[in-house]
Amino acid sequence: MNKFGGSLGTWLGKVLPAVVFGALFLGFWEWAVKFFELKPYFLTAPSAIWEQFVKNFPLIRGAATVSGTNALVGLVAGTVLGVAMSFVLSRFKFLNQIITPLAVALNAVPIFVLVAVLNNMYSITSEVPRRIMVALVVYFIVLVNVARGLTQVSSTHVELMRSYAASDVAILRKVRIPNAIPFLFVSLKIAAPAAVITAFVSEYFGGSQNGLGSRISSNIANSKNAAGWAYVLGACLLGLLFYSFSVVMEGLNRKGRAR
Amino acid sequence: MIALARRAAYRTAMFLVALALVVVIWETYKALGPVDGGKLLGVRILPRTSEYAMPHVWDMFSRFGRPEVRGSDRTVFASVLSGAWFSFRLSVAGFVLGGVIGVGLAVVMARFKLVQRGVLPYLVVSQTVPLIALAPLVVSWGGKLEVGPLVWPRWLSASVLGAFLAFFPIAVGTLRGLAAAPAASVELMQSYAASWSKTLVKLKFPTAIPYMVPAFRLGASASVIGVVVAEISTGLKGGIGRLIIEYAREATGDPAKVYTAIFGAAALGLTMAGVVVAVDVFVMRNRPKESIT
Amino acid sequence: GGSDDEAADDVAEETVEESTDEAAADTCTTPTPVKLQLQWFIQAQFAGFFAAQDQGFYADQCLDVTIVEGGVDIVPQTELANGNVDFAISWVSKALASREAGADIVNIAQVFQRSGTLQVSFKDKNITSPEDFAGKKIGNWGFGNEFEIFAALTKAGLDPAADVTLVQQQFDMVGLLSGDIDAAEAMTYNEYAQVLEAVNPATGALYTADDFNVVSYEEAGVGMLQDAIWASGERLASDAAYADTAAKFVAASLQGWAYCRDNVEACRDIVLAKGSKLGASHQLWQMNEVNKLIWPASSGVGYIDEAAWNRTATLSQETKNLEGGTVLTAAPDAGAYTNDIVTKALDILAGLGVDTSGSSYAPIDVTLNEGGN
Amino acid sequence: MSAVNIRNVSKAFNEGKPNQVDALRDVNLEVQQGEFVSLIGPSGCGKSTLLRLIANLLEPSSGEVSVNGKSAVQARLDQDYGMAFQQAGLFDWRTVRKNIELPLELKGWEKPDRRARADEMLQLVQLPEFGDHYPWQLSGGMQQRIAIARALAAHPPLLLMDEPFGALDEMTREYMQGELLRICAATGTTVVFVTHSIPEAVYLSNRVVVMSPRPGRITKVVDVALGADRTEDTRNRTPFFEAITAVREGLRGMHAAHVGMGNDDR
Amino acid sequence: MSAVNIRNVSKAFNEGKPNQVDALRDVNLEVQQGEFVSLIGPSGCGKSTLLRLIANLLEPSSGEVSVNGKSAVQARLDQDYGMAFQQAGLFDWRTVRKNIELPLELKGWEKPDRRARADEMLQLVQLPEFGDHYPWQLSGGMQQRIAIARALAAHPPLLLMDEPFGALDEMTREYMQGELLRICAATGTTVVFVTHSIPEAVYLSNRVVVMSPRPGRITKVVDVALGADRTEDTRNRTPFFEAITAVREGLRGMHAAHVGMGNDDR
Ligand SMILES: Nc1ncnc2c1ncn2[C@@H]1O[C@H](COP(=O)(O)OP(=O)(O)OP(=O)(O)O)[C@@H](O)[C@H]1O
Ligand SMILES: Nc1ncnc2c1ncn2[C@@H]1O[C@H](COP(=O)(O)OP(=O)(O)OP(=O)(O)O)[C@@H](O)[C@H]1O
Ligand SMILES: [Mg+2]
Ligand SMILES: [Mg+2]
Repeated sequence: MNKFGGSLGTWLGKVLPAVVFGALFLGFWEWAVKFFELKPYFLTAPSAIWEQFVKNFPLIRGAATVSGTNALVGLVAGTVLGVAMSFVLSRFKFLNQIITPLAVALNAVPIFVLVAVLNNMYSITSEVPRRIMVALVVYFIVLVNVARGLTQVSSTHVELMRSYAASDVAILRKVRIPNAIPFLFVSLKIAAPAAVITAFVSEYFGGSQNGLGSRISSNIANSKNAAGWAYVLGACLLGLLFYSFSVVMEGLNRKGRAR
Repeated sequence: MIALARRAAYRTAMFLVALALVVVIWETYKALGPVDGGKLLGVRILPRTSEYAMPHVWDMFSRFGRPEVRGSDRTVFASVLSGAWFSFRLSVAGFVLGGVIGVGLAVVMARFKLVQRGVLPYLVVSQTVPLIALAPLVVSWGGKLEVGPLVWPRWLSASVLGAFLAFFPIAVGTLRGLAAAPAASVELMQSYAASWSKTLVKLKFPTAIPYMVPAFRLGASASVIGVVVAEISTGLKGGIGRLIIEYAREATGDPAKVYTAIFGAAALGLTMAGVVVAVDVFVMRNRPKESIT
Repeated sequence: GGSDDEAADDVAEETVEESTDEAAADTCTTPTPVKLQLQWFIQAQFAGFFAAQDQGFYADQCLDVTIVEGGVDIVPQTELANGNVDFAISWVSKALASREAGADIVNIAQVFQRSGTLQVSFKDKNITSPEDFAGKKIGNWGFGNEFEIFAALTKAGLDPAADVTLVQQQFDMVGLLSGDIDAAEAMTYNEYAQVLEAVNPATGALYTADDFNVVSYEEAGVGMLQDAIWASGERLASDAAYADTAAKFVAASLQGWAYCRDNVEACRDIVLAKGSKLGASHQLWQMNEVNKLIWPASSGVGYIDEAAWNRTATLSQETKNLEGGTVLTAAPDAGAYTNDIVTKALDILAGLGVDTSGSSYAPIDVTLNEGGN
Repeated sequence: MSAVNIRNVSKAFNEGKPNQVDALRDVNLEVQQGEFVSLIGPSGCGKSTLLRLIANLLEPSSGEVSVNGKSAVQARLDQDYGMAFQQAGLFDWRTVRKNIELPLELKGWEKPDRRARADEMLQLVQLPEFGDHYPWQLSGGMQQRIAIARALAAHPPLLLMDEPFGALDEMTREYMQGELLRICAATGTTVVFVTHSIPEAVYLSNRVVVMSPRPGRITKVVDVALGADRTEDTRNRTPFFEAITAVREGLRGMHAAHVGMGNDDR
Repeated sequence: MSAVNIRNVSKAFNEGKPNQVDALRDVNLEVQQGEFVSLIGPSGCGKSTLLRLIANLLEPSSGEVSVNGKSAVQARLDQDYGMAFQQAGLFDWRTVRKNIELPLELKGWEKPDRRARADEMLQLVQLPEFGDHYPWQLSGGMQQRIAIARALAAHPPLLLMDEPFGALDEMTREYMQGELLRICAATGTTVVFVTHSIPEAVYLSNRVVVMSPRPGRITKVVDVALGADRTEDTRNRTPFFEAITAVREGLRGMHAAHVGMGNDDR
């Protein structure tokens, strides 16, 4: 009982400031819109956005499903590819030396400009370019992290395995892979929100008009700001969903592990 | 120093090899791949090889030498270069702005746990707001700002959007870094009866630097992305983002040309990252190698 | 209001034209600063304004005009309503939507009398009327430029959300040429030209008009009014100087358009000199096609035709988009447009001896080169 | 006036919560000026806590701590003590000299004065030529000497050390012990020293305080009769071995019980 | 047949390069079956290198190493030895039991056999109830015992230990020393043990091998006449102190020179 009370207290202590801050922020926003009589084409009140969100919920959910599916497919594909590639790279030093600088370079580049190119490669009516785009972004994040996890193993562990006359495969299975798993989850935490954002940005260059990104720009272009921001709210929720999912995954993985 | 130069040279060489490899793969696929791409279960998973989809690499590079519009003596190369330079300056401005905001936020959050708990979740949320929704707002509001003779120059909107993307990794990285000072060092400062600000300057910032550097690197590329998107979005003229969209409009007639702008964007991103790395090497020159991650 | 220190503004500066006309200097000591917001990048679509600037028509009216380019996400009428600019160019339906959202803006001159929107498709797709859109992949640009398509679909008894696949086009026409899109949205003066500037891989020569079917929304009876000059309603009502400036601005702008009607190639060169990245033949084509949308103007250039206005307003209320919404929920109020300003402007122009109806206008023939060069 | 006076001090962490830890209970200890006192005891018995109480990095739950006749807070604000930890804890981004100067900087000393004092300290720890090196260019033993130099830089009358030699190998450690004795003798500094090593405690101290855990208490105080002048040979003399045996006996009983419970701390 | 036989072994790292390090030169050492031999010497003198040569984790530059009458390679492939390091080096993602089972898994043992042996080992190190815990739920001392259990799991005739108790506090350390002696006596295991602590080396060993650095050589071998049965009281007996003094003397000279050079290693 006591313990429950305590954990409830700390939970409240953690969440309450965020709730209070959020409420204050929204309150100020609402007040500012009212007080300065800001016109809806300029800035809409949170209440109007919420109204639109509720009203258009089925549409928003539909659009979020499309963008979310793109993000999810890209996330999964990018993760699988990234993990596979990091295995290959950790095995073949030379490839690593070639791929890593390329990965680092591509990471610094605003790769979303490739969407237009991918659209032309794969057809603009297809969701594939967007998914490839997401996968590409996720791939590099996962690759860099997991490769680090596979190589940064404790030298004591490796020596121990060698003292057992263990093969490279055994070392991979028993030392490197378990060691890389936390790195994978850390990378997912970065990659999950990045996947969602990339999915929106990819819609920016054209293609099917069924995702959140295209709905947002179309509504705002038509001065339907409240509706546009209702979709933005949907986008935030989708991003949060992905982020929370990765945090939960990491938490699950951390159970039964140190720190 | 010599070892450093040698390593840099080796890395450059490796990078060039990697690029060459990409070119070879591109051209090989273009030569051998199916013109209409490869489909699996009705979904095209292999790209098409038409001129529209995959122009020849030499076509892309040959465009650099051409005049931008017929009759003008300004080459595409000159345009791309000046566009990249323009966007570079905006990105630097955005990066600096984002850096100041990010570090400032991190310091406040490190100082007041309550602020951290209240604000941090919204920083995550803020990054999921698509730039396209924000761009018109920033432009409109910026246009309204007028302090005496100072008006809001239009490019500042792009830099602000760059800063919007850049501040987040910087704030998070710095926050982590500020918390990274070893307990013993913190106690040491306490034993000197050092004030909070003294502790910040003499201990916390120096220990945070190894965490801040990768954060700044992320921030730098985020700032580039923000600026390029903002240029497209707000129609700001002179930068690489604008060039991308202008050349993209010509893709119907000249699919290779847009790649020159894409290469320009790549060079821009690399330059930004390079600047951060150079600053990193400079700042960390007196630190043990292991602490650089 | 507009600020007089654009010099501090690096970017805008490029579009500032110093007043060069000595004659104006006599009567005009401090020209009134004016900012005009375009809805897209510099191109011949806005040639009249650049010509007015270049030829000193604005200076003659004692105006110092700064022309601000648009961008993908810049909503010109919002910029106007926010007071960041003095006038804005916008399509009527989009601007009316902003007005309904509270933006106090008024159409003071309807530059384009006709709609220039087409739906272009390859001959073999057999798309010759909106009825043929059924089941097809229909390209559009989004950003509010798609309502004529929706209107045509609605008129043809099709549901935009279900009976066609809507695809947002990129900034190029590759989607059409690669066959990804069955019919692509195109402006007569721009994207249609792009298609005709591309090489047909089958023949090795440029595509020709014979390769395509074209559906014109103007001809289909769902044309909506496009480029118009918008001003701030509140300032028109309360600020006599602004109303005066508006008349002068419209007059000089229309004078610019008349100049471009008569000097097609000179206007192409003005636009090119302003830094448009599109090629010369493309710009010439565009100039010529834009002229066709303006001239002849039977009631005088810029005059807002009530019938066309009403059609646009009705379509805006009845046309459902993807989300089932309409552009407007109610009919626009009477204050949404006024012919007062343009009438004054036409008077000014009459005084200058400018032909404002272009009754003898005849388009020229333009040959497009590869890539528009 | 005693250098440190601890009267009936108790310290509990997380007081009143379910996870309360009684780190110290009813501890009394007086350290004379110039005395060298070692604290020894199993892990978790509250040695570090006691040191932190003296340093006023923690407040006692009850009881009083006075340092040099003032309250512990006042002593900290006056910087009456220097402190050194198991890890040298030097700042990697400062040169060795700037590390030593740190406490002086915070006291607001002028640059030339700081520099002079730092050089003096470098001399004292016999590393005069390393002032411009960075800490990571030095061996562990050298770093530890710099940390001691830093602790001594402001000439504090009291030195608090928490396992300062724990990370060194035995040979370097013995050497450092000799150095510490020499420096303290030269400056007349009082030292409170935490260690896990019995020979170390005995070799260095005038008194060895043996503590036991749960709750932390002082169970035994061993006087070491080795005189002021200690050399390498001291380690081979009978009083040395006798004191070692006495301390070990003090620790023995509690440790057996401790391990038997199967939850010895790290 | 001797358990370990090292003949004229030299080892240089980065041979032929400008940064060549002569880690060992002309080392000869023979360890008998059931013997407990400790290696002691200043940091960098090649103790770990010597142990790694025996374990065949390194190849000698010249000379020969044989283990149980076979080549070192063969001995490694046959897993004739178990190894334990300063860091317990347990796998955080495996339970304690699965950690102990690891070498057996790699030998291809069946699950029930592995389990039985792991339980036996847990009994041996007196932690039978911790099999299903994760390593990080254990104290440092307990982790170290698990690491020893892992090293012993396959009943190797030879145990190689590199400063296994370095991270423990002195009390726990002495307790672990007793345990190790008990386990080795029970199983008749030969041990080669690296340590920095003189009392530890003396307390545990039949022979203490003193090494000196640059290049690493054996400078002295001290026989410890304490008999097979060692208890806590052994530490208070004269032969214990004598052996300590002998080892210290063996180390003294080189250390003085070493520190005088101002570059003692960390
Ligand atoms: N900040 C704290 N919060 C809660 N408990 C604490 C805290 N600091 C110390 N303790 C507890 O107080 C007790 C004494 O800790 P202390 O660090 O003083 O022990 P110690 O004798 O220095 O041990 P060691 O030899 O391991 O350094 C321990 O049980 C420890 O877990
Ligand atoms: N892989 C290596 N490459 C180069 N030099 C090495 C390598 N391993 C060890 N050395 C060098 O060989 C020498 C002996 O090292 P070793 O680790 O055996 O010393 P040690 O006696 O175990 O020291 P410590 O007590 O610090 O563990 C040292 O000078 C060390 O720097
Ligand atoms: Mg402690
Ligand atoms: Mg070693």
